[in-house]
Amino acid sequence: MEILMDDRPLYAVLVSLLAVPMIVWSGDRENLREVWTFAAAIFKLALVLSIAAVVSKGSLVVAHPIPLVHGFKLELVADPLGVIFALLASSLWIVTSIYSVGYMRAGKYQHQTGYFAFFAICLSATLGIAFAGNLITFFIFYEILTVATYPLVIHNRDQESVLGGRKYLIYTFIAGQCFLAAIVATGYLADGNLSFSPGGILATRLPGGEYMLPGNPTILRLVFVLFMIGVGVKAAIMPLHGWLPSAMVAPTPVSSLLHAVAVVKAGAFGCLRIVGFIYGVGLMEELGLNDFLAAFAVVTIIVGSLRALGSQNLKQRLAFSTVSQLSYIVLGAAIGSKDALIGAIFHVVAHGFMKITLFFCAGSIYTRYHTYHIPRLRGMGRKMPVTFAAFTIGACGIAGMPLVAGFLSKWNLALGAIHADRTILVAALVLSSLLNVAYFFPIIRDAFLESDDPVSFEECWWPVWIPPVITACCAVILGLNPNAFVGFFNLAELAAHGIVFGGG
Amino acid sequence: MTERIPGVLGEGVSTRTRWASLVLLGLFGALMIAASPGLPRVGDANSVPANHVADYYIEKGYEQTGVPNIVTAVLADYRGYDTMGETTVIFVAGLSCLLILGTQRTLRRVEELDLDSPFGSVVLDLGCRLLVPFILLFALYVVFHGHSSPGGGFQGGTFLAAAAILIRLVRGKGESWGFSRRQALIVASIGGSLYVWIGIIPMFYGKQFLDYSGLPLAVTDIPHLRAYGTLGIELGVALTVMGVLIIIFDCLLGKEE
Amino acid sequence: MTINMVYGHLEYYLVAILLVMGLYGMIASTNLMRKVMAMNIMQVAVIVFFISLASKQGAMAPVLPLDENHHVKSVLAHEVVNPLPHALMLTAIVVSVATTGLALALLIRINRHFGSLEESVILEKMVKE
Amino acid sequence: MRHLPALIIAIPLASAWIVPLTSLVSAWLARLISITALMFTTLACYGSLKHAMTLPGMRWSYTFGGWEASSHGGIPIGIEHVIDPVSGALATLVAALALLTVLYSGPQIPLRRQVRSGVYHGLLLTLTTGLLGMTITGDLFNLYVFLEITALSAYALLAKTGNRATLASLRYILVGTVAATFYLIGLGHLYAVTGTLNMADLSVRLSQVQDSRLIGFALILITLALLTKMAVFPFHSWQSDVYTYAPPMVIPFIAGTMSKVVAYTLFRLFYTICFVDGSVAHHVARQVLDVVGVVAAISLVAGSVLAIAQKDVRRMLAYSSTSQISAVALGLAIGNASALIGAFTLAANHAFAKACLFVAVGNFHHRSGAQNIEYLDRLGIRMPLTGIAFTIAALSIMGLPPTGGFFGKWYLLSGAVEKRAWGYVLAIVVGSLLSAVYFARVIERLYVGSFDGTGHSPSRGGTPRKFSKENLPFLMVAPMAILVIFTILVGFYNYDLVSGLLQYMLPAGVEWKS
Repeated sequence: MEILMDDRPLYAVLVSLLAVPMIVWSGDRENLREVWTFAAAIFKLALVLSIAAVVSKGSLVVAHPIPLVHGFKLELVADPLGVIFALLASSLWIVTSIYSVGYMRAGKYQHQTGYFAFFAICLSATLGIAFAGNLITFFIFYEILTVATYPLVIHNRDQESVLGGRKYLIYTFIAGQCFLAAIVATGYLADGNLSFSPGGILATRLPGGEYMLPGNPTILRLVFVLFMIGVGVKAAIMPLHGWLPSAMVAPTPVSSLLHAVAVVKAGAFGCLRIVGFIYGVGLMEELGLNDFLAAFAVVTIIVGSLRALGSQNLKQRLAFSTVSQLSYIVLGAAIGSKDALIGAIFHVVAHGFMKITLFFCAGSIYTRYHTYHIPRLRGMGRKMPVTFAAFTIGACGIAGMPLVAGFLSKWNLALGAIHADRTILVAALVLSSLLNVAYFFPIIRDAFLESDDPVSFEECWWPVWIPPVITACCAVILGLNPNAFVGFFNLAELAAHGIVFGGG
Repeated sequence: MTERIPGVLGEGVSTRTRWASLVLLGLFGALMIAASPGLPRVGDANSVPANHVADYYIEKGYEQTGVPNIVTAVLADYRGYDTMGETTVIFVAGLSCLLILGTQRTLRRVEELDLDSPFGSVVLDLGCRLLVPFILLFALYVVFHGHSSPGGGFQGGTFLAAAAILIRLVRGKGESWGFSRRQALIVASIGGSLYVWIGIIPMFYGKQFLDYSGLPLAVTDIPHLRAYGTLGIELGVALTVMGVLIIIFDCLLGKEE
Repeated sequence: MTINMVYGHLEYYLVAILLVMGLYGMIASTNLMRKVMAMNIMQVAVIVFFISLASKQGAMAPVLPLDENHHVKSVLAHEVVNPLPHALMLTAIVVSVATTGLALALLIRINRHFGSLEESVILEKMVKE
Repeated sequence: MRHLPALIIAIPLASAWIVPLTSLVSAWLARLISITALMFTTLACYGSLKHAMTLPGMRWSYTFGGWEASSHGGIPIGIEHVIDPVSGALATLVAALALLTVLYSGPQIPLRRQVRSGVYHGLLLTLTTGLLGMTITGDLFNLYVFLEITALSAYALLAKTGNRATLASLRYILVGTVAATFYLIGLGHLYAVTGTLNMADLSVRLSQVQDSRLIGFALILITLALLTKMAVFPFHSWQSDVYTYAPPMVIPFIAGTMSKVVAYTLFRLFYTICFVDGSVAHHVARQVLDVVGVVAAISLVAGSVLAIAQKDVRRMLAYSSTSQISAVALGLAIGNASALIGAFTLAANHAFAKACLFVAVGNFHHRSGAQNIEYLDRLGIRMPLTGIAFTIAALSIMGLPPTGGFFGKWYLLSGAVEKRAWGYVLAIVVGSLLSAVYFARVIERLYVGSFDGTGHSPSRGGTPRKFSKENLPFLMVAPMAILVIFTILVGFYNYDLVSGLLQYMLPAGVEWKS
């Protein structure tokens, strides 16, 4: 794992920040404003792709650290795990920008300048989280993401969105403070070393195989609980997921990118970072934390799917489906074997593409018929065939059908569970797949089969229905060849190998 | 309207707060008395404070500052900077009264009570005419003789103010002996500026701030020069105190417009 | 508490009593003027404390006497009272004059507006505003 | 160059005496003199700080009247001013904020009321002199004199408008005098035991004193006095009325600096005077400091809780000041290197951010007369610059990452964890959470406006008087912009601030494990 000192990760993070003043300056000249967004998005993706090329050959791209606090620096390190998340976020940003231009103009929303400016800030914060080299950098971008997402959640400025925003702030601020307390405690326990290193920094493995613990185990467990509260709110682990369904009041592009890909994935990504790079899989085993985490993950998967089954609002249903899908990643981290980690990391990508497709479809339905109420979707499949086709592909992927990306991650998760002889988790995965089918397929059946009027093409404006098609195709391509485009699967293997074998 | 003022023991306040404050303050008093054995016995000549800095002032006071009254020496020379702060405190009190009650018109007894003799009544008139000159004379003595006898700027200033206030009490702001609030402010400012500039001038001659040996007076031996410096600031303090006390009295006495 | 222990510290007990009286007066009195008077008692307590620190048995005032040919007589330290607390207390007196003057100015203004210095009356009028 | 420490006090004091005089001639001249005087004072403070940093031991002592202890047998007979990194930096901060306040209050005083504006500028200059004196003096009684100058100027400035302000000011006088008396009695006890008032000499002689009860009593009294002046929770009641009813042009300066200077005095009392290793004073001081720590932790949370319950924005900010200054006091109480650095960072950040908040609230009040929170409807949109300034300052006090508040909180937390004081860690975390609550409530009101429960677009915020069309005079917006820029700088360049300046502020006993 030799190191390549290069400032590209820093530029990747800053590029969308530089676009913000341009977007605000160009203000109501919409087309000029959109140009800045796309330019930033494409430039950012190019940078991330160049970094990915280097990282997939097994080396790390490290930016020159900026001194931040006495003893800790702002380190941006592009390692395989970080690159995967960065690739996902920046590629989907382009697609979402196209979609949000169409959605915003079709729906004639106001404050569009503010919308695009805060969107760009969120993306740079997400990149910052992906490339964070140590806990303090991670926390800084984590909190910037929280603050920058708030204006997007309350975009409609009506009562409902403000209440949703308030709930969002309460959850995320509490999480932020617990996370900060945990980070400071870790800084003390690991005496001044906060940087992520594969295999964990807290415990040093003695030759005899057991661990020399820095503090007494109860403090380590307490700190882990604080970490999980800090990360769990964003990763929507069950008791802390309350804000996600009520944050659905945001316009759909926001829900699609942020609440399906960037913000919630930051939580899951954080969970992977803490389990893999701070505590280390072995120490988790030692302290019995992985069973504790796995229990929460399983409960979230099952109950999340049940709640999705119960809600009549399409966006609420998708929100709860996201809650349960995210816990796949948390489950993978909890199991800790190599295949489970590969499954979890790949699920970050797979779920990203599939869930964004579903949200895009929900958005285009809303733009056309101004409703999210599922019973009213009866017979719309014939009127909006393309949207519902993409919806079907997405739904199959989530349910874990082969030929779509979702299948691979579930397969590896199950394989990993068996390797770590926790076969009952496989039962949980199977049950959740059934539940996915239960809450998605009735929609598809009603949409296509219920009405018999002729198939007509009443889609709305092209930028609204093309992005779901693009993401659906990506999901299928990734299903067929996981190493398509930039070799997500290879990067996932590299990352998992690093975590399990301690950066060997 | 004369309203009944509640008794001395403050029945007005609820008994709970009274008892709570009594207990708390009793505890405070006990704590203070418990700490008092550590203090030096009153009147003990070789107590710690008497033998560290104070003995230096007493033995070398006159020799260094040329002022026989050691308290004035300490006040004006050794710790002259404190006294400058003090004068500022007095000046701030004067300014604040101007700010808070500045809008009132000053009391004009003569017009309201249309008395015949300028000083209200024959007894008051004669009394005033006799007393005021002597008060002023004694005040100047106290200011200038503060070196070798108890006295100094503050006490002298109060006497000067007392003379002006006596006039005001007897006849309000008389035309002939006018000392309006505006003039009082000017006098106070001049006094204060005198003090500060006596402190600043030595700095031009390479000495520290408030080091009177740097004053450009045609006096050679240092203690004598410092004595003049002390005299200068005593005068400044007297003017300030006089001006401020007159302002305060004038504001307190003034009537709503 | 042996007798000579107490004998030398009577002044400090006086200070403690004055301080407690001043504080109690400020807390328990309902008339604002009475509070300001209590504040003065408290300030006097500090002055008594410092002056009792400065006193020396049988010492004379800190003004050096003139000998027969009008020259200032040099004098030993224990013959003269400690001048430093006296100088400090001049400042404390000046400060208490200033604060009392300011407090009186405020009282006058309150009395003019609310018509009384009783806290109960003032509170009623404030609520009505 | 040699006389800079004296100029720091001489310039504002000399101009304070002249300004009321010139205002009889022309108020405009009075304002010009005070602005130039404060400009020179700021330069003098900065120059003396820079020079002090180059001296060995970073301590520049300047004795008045030529009575140096060195040339008089080592006995401290004169009064000494000491410039070290902390006092120099704090003096520069005070002078700079004073300059901004004079500029900010310019358009708010009608020039036709000559004497009144002259007196106002005079009092502002004496207030600055008092604060500067308190910061750099090296003599305990001299500190009392400057404490009184500051207090008296503050009483007068706060009582200017309206009769409720008068009542608040009277209450402030009573509480302030109690605090000053406690300080004097405590000082008297220390003088009785050591015989000197000079801080450096006092710390040497105090370490030989064996009477722990007397030292304990003296320290408790002085600490009570300082905590009351800082308005920490049990002694904070005077502050909320004063900040609410006082004239809006003065409050940013008083809120921004007074409690910080008193906190610095607390720091000096414990760390430079009492903490001489192995002495009885050190042991007693450590115990008193632990009690102060507990009180500060409680006040940190209580201040925020009280702030949440307020309707009036300025009263809310007053309680927020209580909670923030007790965070600084907590940093001092914890005592290890990172907690102290955290306390200094939080103090600097709070000085700029709180001053900026009060200036912003003053601007909102100037145009719309809004005082209660529900009248602030959508003001952030109608007055964008003030809205942004308010939001950034609020985020900085909340302690969100890129701001100075976060780094201060980070150092404070790591100090508390280092000392394994889990109670303090909990207090800091809960305190900053609550501060997020009351600030988010106002920010949301600023940008989204209120609802009358019917869920449709926000109702027209009924402001006491019509929203004045002409926008703010330049002189009211510029100081706010400068304050916001400084708040951001404290955040972004925090590392340089720490390694360049704060690091040298650590007292002798506390080592920085770099």
